[in-house]
Amino acid sequence: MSNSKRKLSADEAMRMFRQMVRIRTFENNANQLYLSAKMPGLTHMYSGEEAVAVGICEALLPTDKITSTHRGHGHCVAKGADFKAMFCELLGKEEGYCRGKGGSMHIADQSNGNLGANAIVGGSMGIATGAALTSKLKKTGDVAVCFFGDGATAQGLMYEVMNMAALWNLPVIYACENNGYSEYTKTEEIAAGSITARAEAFGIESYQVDGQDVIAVNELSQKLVDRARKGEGPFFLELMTYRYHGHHVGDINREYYRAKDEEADWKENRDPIIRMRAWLVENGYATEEALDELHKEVTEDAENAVEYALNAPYPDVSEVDMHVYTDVKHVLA
Amino acid sequence: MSNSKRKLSADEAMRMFRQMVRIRTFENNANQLYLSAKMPGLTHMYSGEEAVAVGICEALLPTDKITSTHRGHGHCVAKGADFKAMFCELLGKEEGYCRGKGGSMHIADQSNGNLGANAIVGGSMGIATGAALTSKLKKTGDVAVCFFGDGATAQGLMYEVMNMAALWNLPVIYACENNGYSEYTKTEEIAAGSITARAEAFGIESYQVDGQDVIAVNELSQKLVDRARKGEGPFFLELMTYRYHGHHVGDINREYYRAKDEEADWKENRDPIIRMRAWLVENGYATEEALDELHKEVTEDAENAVEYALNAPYPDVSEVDMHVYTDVKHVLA
Amino acid sequence: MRKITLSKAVNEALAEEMRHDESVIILGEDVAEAGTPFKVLSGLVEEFGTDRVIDTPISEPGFMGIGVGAAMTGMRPVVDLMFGDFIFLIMDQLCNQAAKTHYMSGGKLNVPLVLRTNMGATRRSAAQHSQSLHAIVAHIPGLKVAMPSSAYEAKGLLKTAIRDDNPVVIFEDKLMYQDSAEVPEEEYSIPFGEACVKREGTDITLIGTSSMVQVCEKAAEMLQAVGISAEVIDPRTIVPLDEKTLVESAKKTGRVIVVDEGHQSFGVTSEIASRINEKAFYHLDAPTTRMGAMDVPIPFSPALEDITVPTPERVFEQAKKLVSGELIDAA
Amino acid sequence: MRKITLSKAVNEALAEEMRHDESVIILGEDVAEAGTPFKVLSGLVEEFGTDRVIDTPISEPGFMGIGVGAAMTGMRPVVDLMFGDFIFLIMDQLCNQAAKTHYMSGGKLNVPLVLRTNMGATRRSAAQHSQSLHAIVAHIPGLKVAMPSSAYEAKGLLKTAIRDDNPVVIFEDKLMYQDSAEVPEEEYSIPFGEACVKREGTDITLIGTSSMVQVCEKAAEMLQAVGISAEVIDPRTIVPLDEKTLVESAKKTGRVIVVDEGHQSFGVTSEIASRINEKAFYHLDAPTTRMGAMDVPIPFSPALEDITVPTPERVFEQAKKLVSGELIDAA
Ligand SMILES: Cc1ncc(C[n+]2csc(CCOP(=O)(O)OP(=O)(O)O)c2C)c(N)n1
Ligand SMILES: Cc1ncc(C[n+]2csc(CCOP(=O)(O)OP(=O)(O)O)c2C)c(N)n1
Ligand SMILES: [Mg+2]
Ligand SMILES: [Mg+2]
Repeated sequence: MSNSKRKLSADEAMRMFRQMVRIRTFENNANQLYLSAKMPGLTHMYSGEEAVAVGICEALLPTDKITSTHRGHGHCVAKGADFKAMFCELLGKEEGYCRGKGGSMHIADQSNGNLGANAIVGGSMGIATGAALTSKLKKTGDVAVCFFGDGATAQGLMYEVMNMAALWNLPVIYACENNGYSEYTKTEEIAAGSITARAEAFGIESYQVDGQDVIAVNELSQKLVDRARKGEGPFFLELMTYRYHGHHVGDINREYYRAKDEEADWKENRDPIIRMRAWLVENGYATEEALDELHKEVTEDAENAVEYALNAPYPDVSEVDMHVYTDVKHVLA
Repeated sequence: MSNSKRKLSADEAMRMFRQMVRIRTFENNANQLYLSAKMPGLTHMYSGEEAVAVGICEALLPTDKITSTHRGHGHCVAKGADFKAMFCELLGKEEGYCRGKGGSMHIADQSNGNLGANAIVGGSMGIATGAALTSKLKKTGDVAVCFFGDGATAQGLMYEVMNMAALWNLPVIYACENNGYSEYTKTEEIAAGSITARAEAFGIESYQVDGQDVIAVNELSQKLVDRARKGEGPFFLELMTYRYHGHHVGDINREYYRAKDEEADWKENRDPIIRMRAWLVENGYATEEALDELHKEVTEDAENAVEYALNAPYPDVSEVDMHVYTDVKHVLA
Repeated sequence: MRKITLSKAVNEALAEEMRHDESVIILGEDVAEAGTPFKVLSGLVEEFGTDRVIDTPISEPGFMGIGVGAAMTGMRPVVDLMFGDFIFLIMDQLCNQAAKTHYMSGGKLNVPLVLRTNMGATRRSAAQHSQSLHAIVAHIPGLKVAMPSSAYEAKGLLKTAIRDDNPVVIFEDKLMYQDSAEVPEEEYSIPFGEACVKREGTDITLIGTSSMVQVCEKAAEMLQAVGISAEVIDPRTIVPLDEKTLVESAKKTGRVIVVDEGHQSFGVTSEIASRINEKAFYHLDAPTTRMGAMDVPIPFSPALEDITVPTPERVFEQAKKLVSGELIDAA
Repeated sequence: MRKITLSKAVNEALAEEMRHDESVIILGEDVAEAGTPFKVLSGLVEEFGTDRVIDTPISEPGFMGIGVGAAMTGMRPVVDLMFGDFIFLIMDQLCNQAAKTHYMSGGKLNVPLVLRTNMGATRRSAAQHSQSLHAIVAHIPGLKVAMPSSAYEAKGLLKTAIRDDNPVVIFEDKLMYQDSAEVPEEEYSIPFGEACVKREGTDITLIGTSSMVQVCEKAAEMLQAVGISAEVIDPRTIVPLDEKTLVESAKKTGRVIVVDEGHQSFGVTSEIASRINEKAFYHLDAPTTRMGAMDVPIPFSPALEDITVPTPERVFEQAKKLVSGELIDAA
């Protein structure tokens, strides 16, 4: 665990820990919903990558913006979302963040500045950069963070928007979650050269960070977010991390592309939650008992939310042609 | 003028000079056709950039492939095209390289490996890379050169295909003609960081070259073409050059974006033809008289071709629905 | 009333809306000092500065994406796409992102963005700079699509587009930038989804979009000379489409030709013809005829290009045939 | 005859053509070891190696462009686009480059490329993974568009596509990959532009594309039960379109419903309905009815998604109304 130069307050430290636990717990429940055939469609688990979303989002204000990905539950929770509205969305229920219309891959929570998950790999890179343009033009002081995977670095859009962000000094942080794989392919097979060098070539200050060390991620993020707010952006982060599950919940037999040993190594030796838990206890932030209690609380929260969502109503069929346009109630009426 | 380490043969040297003169002469005639309202539409002059196309294409075999741009007459001539078929194409005549259907922005000459100009900035980057893939898979030994402007480096497609070219070691050379402007905008306003660093970040060996020095361009091209043929590609070249005319033939009052002094400086002090002419004479390759004679010959060639094209017939109207598909003679019949 | 060019009308609409609302910005290639290659935006950067009239690199997907993000967070970007043909480069940002955001978010996020671009052949610009691609955009729910037929419509529709909270695509005919029309000095806007009956008639209805309205009007005059009374209608927006006005006219005249500069097959004329056939079938004396651009890439050669798009003469001929019942045999 | 799944049929077509012609290669994301997320390509990389079954980065415009260049220089690439919705990312390479190259070069350059992709909703994949975007591709001259309705067509049409010297886009319904049908062991291919009359009938014609053929067949059975004889036709390719077969059937039955899973407006149903109205107008007893997907982005919620696409029940209801003349009042 990185030795923070700035002493973390107990509040800050515990909040980060809790948020990581919340993400893991959310995902375990979502996976369970899939396995028990209670969830429509497929979904992509963020488990293992919690320190990335939490380390960054804890450096942001609720008014700061993020854009998220197909693997977006972690970003959504980390940016302040509520379990009930999230589970409702995953189950296609009316009380979901998007009234069930978006689902896992489009979950958005604009009240907390989450402009939405995106099912087009790399599809939100322009959106995040545009949010940063708004900040600059309206002088709101908002910072925008664009989350995306290593696979998304193959999308040309990234280079187009990084170029403009650099030319215009936009307050945007590109956060590349390098979990070593895009679907069933290793990163080295799809990414030539160096990912951070690509951003640097556009004159963007870039960093590679241990994405399993929430304190390291948070400390760097705090610095860069502050600087971006002052107009010193953009920045680029490559966060080295790992996804514990398959590409999606249905990707169960995956030895043909990823060794079990490798998975075990990451889970046992680098888990961001285990590491932080040890650190919290060592540094006197919390007792083992308090942390167990926290775990229990979060577990209950999640279970209640799942229960709630399972019983919640679907949107009425009349909703099908609503929200196509802002100014037409039922477009097919 | 760079001091070639390898001694150029008189043939090689004179051929390069002649090809540059041919391009300049072609463009002067094309411009004249526009000014006298004899040419349909607009066209983009290559004048000033001759050393780039010639230096590179003289390092290629006729079977090697190139892709060209909206500013494509220079590439077309340099790759071996004939004046008559070119002027016919510019005038929309049946005997044009594309039967008049393509025009200046789509002129192609597949018999000499020119896969065509392209009116989408950056649009041919995939095509050139694909031609290199064919070479690799069919083991033809062909090299593909992709010509494009500094402005085209803003297109995401470039980064996508460079990544694949690097991963797959394709025999492709990306030749960026940096003429300081894209349309009415200076390069520094649209390109952050360093252009060659962008290619290097993908692990592609990159060079910046004086694009007004045909011998320097040719020498480096010879080396890289040889290496690409052996499977050591891809490579990236940034060729520093200048366009003498406006963005297109109709862009005449351009002082609002480009100073007359700057234009004069490039024309007077760095002209690739003037420089090579002096070098040829100095190094005993040719006398002034022989070079004057060459100029005269080329001028006559061009004038004859223009005359021929002006009198040549348009395609018959029945051609309008031909060549939509390879296997349907008249698609609207 | 004063007459101004379509180019000037667009310029005025932008200037007025930019004065009216600070959130309105322009994003695109060479939009600032150069005022675009068509000079449509001349003078705007001088009044509004480079913070609001923003020159971009040649990164259509990129600046369209930035426009979407800016729109989602409080700006009202007018994205300038130099040629309509480049819409193919931004389809993902336009159709997968902008068009669907409001719906996918259950109504929580808006994308008040205008994409200004152009269409139209016969400019000797060849296959990649001459297309009229409005049909493919109109197919995607969530987008509105406007097609001004004169300076008057260009100004009024653009103002409505900018104030609309949804993504709107507006196609200007690049050959019409220098065409003049009467445009009031005082402020006005044109609501979406209201067709304009340009000329009343009783024997046949000619429906035209964009510059094809002029083609229909010319054909109507030629028809008048031979004693045929043609009604000419400009839908002005194809999404939303003022089906009512079109269907009523069809019911009245019993014969319809739909003229549009996009490729005919799978194009706008098919949609309009289908709606008319569905809603006015038992009132029609002849099949609704479609006249679009030929289903060929636009050729460069002037000898070929001009015959690819509908002309007044051809509309006139077709109308005569329809009215005289000549086409009955063909069917 | 043996029955195989559509997935297997596609796999066989590719394997046969790859054995037959060394120039045939596959390019796309996770096409090699993974055999695509739908596992359609399983086993091909084992037989043909990674030189011919090529995994690409997530760079749709890039590998599509590479496909075009490879096709222009002697390969016959089959580009695999994981979801039809991603077609928006490659529109420039597909529509500005591949579609126009042969024409713009005056017939000198060919692009023998196949784009294999998919379509189809009701998979709970939400708005960006559920679209059926064949109409926008069909609008662009220079492209051919095939829409297999079963394993039999999937194999036969794909083989024809691979041997075609033009760019062909083939849309497979992702919900049909596990559907089985009779497929001969011996080699065969299905020519483009030949519709297939799946079922003969006299009272009404149901034209369906892709999975909507099954919907039409089910509706036809329900209609038979109430004494209505429905003809079911599958155009198989929408470009080229076998207008003749469709028009003849329309003339025979006098009533037509066109069913397609793309959005209804500005979609495939409009084109087919227009052609029928134009060519069979005086034989029709009722307006040709279009049934496409609702003009809304595809919602995630199962409660909403299922009602966005045509169903046998709804086709049945509509057919009954048409045959009984109930719709006359509406018009
Ligand atoms: C444009 C596009 N291409 C392909 C896909 C299919 N797809 C979904 S996720 C994914 C892999 C993404 O990898 P990465 O960006 O590394 O994110 P990770 O899943 O590892 O978090 C792919 C190929 C897609 N959704 N969008
Ligand atoms: C995709 C696309 N965007 C915009 C244009 C309009 N356009 C034509 S040439 C050009 C400038 C190109 O600059 P550069 O690549 O530097 O080439 P140069 O003209 O300087 O040779 C632009 C913007 C286009 N043709 N294609
Ligand atoms: Mg990844
Ligand atoms: Mg340039």
